[in-house]
Amino acid sequence: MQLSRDDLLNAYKRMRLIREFEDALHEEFSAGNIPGFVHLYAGEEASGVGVCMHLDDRDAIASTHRGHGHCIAKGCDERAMMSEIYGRADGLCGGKGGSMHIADLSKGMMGANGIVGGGPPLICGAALSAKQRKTGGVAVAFVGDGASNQGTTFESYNLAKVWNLPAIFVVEDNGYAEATASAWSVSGSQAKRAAGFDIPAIEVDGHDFFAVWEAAREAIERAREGGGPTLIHCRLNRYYGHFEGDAVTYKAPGEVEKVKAEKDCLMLFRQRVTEAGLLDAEALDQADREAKARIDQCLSEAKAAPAPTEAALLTDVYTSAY
Amino acid sequence: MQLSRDDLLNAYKRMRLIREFEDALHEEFSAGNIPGFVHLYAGEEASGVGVCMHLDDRDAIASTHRGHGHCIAKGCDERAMMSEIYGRADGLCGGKGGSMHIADLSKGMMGANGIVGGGPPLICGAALSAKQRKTGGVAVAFVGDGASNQGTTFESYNLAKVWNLPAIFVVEDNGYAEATASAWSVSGSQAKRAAGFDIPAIEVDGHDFFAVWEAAREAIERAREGGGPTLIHCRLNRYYGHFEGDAVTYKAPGEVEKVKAEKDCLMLFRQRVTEAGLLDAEALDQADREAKARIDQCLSEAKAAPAPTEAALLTDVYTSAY
Amino acid sequence: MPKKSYRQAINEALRQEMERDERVIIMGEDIAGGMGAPGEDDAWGGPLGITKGLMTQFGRERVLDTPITESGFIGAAVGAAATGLRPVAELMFVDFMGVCFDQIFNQAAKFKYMFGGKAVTPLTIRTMYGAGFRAASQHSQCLYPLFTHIPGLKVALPSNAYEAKGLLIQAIRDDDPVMFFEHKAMYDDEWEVPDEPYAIPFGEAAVTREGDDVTIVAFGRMVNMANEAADNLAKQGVSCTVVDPRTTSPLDRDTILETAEETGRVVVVDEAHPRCNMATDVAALVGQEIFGALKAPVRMVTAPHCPVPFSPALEDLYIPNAAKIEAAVHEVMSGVHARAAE
Amino acid sequence: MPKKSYRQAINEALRQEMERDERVIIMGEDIAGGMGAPGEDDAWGGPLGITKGLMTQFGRERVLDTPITESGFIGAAVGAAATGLRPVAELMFVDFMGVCFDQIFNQAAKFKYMFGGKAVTPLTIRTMYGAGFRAASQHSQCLYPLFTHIPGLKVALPSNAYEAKGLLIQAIRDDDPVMFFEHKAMYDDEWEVPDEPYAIPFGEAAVTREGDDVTIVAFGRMVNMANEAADNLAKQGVSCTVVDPRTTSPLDRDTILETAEETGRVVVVDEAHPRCNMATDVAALVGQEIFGALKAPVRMVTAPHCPVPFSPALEDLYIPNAAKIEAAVHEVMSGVHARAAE
Ligand SMILES: Cc1ncc(C[n+]2csc(CCOP(=O)(O)OP(=O)(O)O)c2C)c(N)n1
Ligand SMILES: Cc1ncc(C[n+]2csc(CCOP(=O)(O)OP(=O)(O)O)c2C)c(N)n1
Ligand SMILES: [Mg+2]
Ligand SMILES: [Mg+2]
Repeated sequence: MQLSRDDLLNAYKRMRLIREFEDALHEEFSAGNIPGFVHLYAGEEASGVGVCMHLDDRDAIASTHRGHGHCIAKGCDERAMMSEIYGRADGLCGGKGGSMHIADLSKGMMGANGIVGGGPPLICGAALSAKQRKTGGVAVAFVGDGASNQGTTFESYNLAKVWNLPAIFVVEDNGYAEATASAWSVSGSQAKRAAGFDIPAIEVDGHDFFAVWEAAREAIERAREGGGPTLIHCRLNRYYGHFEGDAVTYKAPGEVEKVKAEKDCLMLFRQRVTEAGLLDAEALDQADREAKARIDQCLSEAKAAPAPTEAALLTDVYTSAY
Repeated sequence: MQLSRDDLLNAYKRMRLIREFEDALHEEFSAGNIPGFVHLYAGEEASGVGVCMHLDDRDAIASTHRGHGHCIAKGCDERAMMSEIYGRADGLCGGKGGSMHIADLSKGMMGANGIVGGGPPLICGAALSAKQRKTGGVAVAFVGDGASNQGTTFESYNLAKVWNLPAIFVVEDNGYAEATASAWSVSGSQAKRAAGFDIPAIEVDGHDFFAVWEAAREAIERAREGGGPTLIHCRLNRYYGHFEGDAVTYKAPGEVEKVKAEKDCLMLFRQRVTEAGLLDAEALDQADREAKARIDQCLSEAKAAPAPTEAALLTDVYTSAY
Repeated sequence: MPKKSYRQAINEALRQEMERDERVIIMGEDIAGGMGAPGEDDAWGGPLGITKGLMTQFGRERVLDTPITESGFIGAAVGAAATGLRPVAELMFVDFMGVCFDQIFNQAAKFKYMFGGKAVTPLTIRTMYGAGFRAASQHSQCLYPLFTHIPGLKVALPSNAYEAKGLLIQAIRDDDPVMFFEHKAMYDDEWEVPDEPYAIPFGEAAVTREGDDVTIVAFGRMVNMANEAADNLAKQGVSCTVVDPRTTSPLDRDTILETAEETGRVVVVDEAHPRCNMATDVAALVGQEIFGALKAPVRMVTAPHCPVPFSPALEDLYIPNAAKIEAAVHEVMSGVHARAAE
Repeated sequence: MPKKSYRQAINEALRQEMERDERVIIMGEDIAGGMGAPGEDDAWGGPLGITKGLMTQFGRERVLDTPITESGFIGAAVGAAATGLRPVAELMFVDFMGVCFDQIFNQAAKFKYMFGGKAVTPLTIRTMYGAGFRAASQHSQCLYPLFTHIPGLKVALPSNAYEAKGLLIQAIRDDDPVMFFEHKAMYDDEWEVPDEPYAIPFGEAAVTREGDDVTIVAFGRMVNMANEAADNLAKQGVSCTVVDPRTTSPLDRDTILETAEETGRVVVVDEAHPRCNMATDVAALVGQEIFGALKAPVRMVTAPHCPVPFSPALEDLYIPNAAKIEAAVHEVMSGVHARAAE
């Protein structure tokens, strides 16, 4: 299968939009303008976008605490997301969720999740629902390396396998869970663990959009055809701290800088498509400018948006009479 | 390493005592003399005894809902166990625990457990304690095939590995979790799952005491020497229903009878030791008679023992002032 | 009207809702039984046979057996509910909630609020609770107070077969996550239950006895104990109103407060552990809202603060019963507690 | 006396107990940090730096980082406690209890009873609770009512740094499993805290204000709100007693009832969700035990029945505060609630 010029440009735009979104939030947090816990996805864009390019609204994803990138990749409105992170009334969740709970079920985005390992069981359900309702849909859980040790994740592997669900588990292994290295916390390996459940595993360089895209294509095709679950082990890096405010002293000096210089997913993508003559530099520069402008706009509108009022406090607890 | 004549006779006696204990309970339950949920270990004796022969009081085991065999194998007093199952005041737990919660921490028996998957985390703690206190002790969790799918079990594998604990996981795979076959519910295999965590696995025929004993020896030696966890996958059969009262319609007709005729652990043991001239039939027959007499005695004493009185209801909730 | 057991009523509710709406699926450990096994299919219908026969009628696609993996499959039910199905998951014993509570209280219960109202999670979790089965500490708890504490959840506690059917149908049709508690000691008891489907609305108490002297508010199986106590007391000349709230969340505050106001004396009966339970919940409510109408302190009849003992001798002492309720009613009638001067 | 933050007080308690007794170990996710990583060791000391420095002093053998595997390591702490150690495990946020509750409430809490008294489980679980941090629905809950409900557990809720140190030392020395709740909004606040180790016994309330008109019973961080309210009210001529029970289980019923009896008016303040919480627990207790002494209904000031909202605008409305407590006190003083005729 081949990516069209439009697909490529779209992929780049999404990745760039995520990067701008996260870079902006980093600035904003440092300036004290954003409250709460904020976990940034910068550096990992090729994973979310490479996977979600294959999905449409009938497909579901479950995200993690590091959810902004997955949201944008799955088509959530970045303007409403920004307001959500600022706790505004016009936020994607009315300001009630915040960074850790952004969701848009109409887009198949089942939510960022404050609970590590919360997502995998949920996507088993979404996959079951798609199978039962014969929508042809699949469901994807993004799983951190830390989350890959959580019992809920293993249970979901087994359930997806014995129920033969159209489920994909994307382990985004950025080398760390908070300040703990996956080299220590993850015994065995992601691929061996998948093998423990007779689930096929694909290992990819998560900085390489094309590698991720290709792995996801294979996994999602298999799932849509009734072939059951796949685990994709994506090695990548986060550029900022675990959460904003983290001094990141556990990493080696220069560790992140080296990745940025050598493996940045946007840089690799640009090299690849320009060298192959698939997109020209000008189109990419243009996308960069547009992304920046868009995020600036989102930011200023979100900042100007009003906070929710007291009336909102007790709504949305129940759907039917209470 | 070699088993002495005494060891062999002891092993046989323990297995036979368990069998008599369980057979008697089966009768008693059918006669309506025992209340509650009772899960019998008959058929699986070679596993509990083959493992626990290597253990002493500084070593801990965590059992399951099917705990009587593990208790006896670990040295719990069968007389007090019987009273416990009858809910008597002189029961091993004063009648407060019953079949599903028999324990004797002074013997390193950390309890039968009503929660499937409850034991593996506990033995990580016991193993940690042994390691920390440098007792040379190890800790063993018995895990059903059904329990092997529980998230707590996987978490324990990983924890035991990354903490390098003297922990052994004995998966007693009797082919069924309640009415569900492990052929369906356990994707992959126990050995592959262990490999997922870089934990060595040993597969044994759980009807064969000598195979279990040898596997346990290897695993426990490794653990005592600081070599970390091992998984032992024991294939065996339970002779009675999941719990007493289960009609066992999910098994094939004649399935259990065939096992009894061909692979009964007591029968295999007897064949092996008599053929090899290690023990004579008379000694074994004598052991059989003693076991039967002992259980008869336990039964009649337990039945005659008084129930706990109201004064016991509110004791043992807390250790210190409340 | 035909008599049916609590077990039959639940089975019938599931069957009728599955017939009505194909989005309704059920799942749980051995909810049918026999998966992968050489013998009989539909071998169990759950450990106590509640769901027996449903697999034969609806097939394995809608009656899903699961591995022992409560976080996994309860979470899957949550995810399925958020994406177009109406799952009824069985958490065999509520005592097992400790391995899967997150998916219930942090996920299902909070989706709607966290997502700004844009989620609908029509999930029902059926679960067994209660003492009396000689099932010991880890298979006999009530624990509905823990779920009642959580905003976003609804909690139903049917006290008889009629309610079991009607509340379960309501739970399945309800667009919010519902915890449905079945008392294991009632499965064989029979009541009159209509054949046709009917839904009992949540948050509407039943008044099972009417009287002038004391209002007894009781939950789940305890409603039957309260009725028994009320009948005994009537013979002794003490006339009681018995209120069965049917759901603890939502709670029918109005009926509780109105009946309490009429009698001025209240006893609350709850099989759960005594701290932060439904007895304290109702007693505090009554004390706060109709203090002026109270003629005596609100008394609570509950299990004691200890795990459920195995020994039948102890378990029988543990569980609240009609005699204890009667004693409490006599106490609130005796007026031993003087009132402070204004 | 030296001033120390809540954070420092906790760190000091851990350090002193680890110095005193080598069976005390601590474990948790990034409780030191840096495992397997190329950079700094002891990189975190927990997400908010509470355990910083302990690894350097006691080494990785006694300060154990864990994978993200709460059932696994909380269960390991339970197992270690039952076999000779005195572990202090950190459940980072109490909101995560849903993935590991079983090991706490079915295992640790019940061992002693189920095993007929022959188990000792000296386990402490430290955990963060409470709103105000803009941490949203899954990182802001209180949930101590759930633990208070469970027989076999003890539950400590220090309201200041002095109590934090003394109650944590007691928890570690205590032979029963203890849930130790740290309010995340207090870590930077300072109080006078002695340098030497001291234990505050469980079940003994502190009376932080004495007055004649109203008794305010408040829990955890809310004690400070209650003190603030009492000080404001004093200026308005209303004199309040403030009771800080310090532990919810055991609960110092005597001090609550005695002070309530003296004033005849009670307000209970609880940051937790309103159903089956500590406010209902205490209100029901007071209503049952000293009804005769009450001059007004017991009022409850709690969070509303909804998840904790993220938006600061909403979260500020969500949390009980001094103004709401003052309003409740004025209400119980106003005597609007008529009393029924005897
Ligand atoms: C059940 C649970 N345990 C712990 C946490 C605290 N926590 C939040 S993120 C995180 C690390 C997650 O690491 P990983 O899965 O690798 O994702 P990453 O942050 O690297 O994207 C932890 C421990 C949590 N939110 N939920
Ligand atoms: C957490 C939990 N889930 C479900 C149960 C109900 N249950 C008790 S035993 C059992 C089957 C266990 O199967 P397995 O682990 O294979 O052990 P076996 O009974 O075969 O010895 C189940 C589902 C339970 N006790 N705890
Ligand atoms: Mg990570
Ligand atoms: Mg089995």
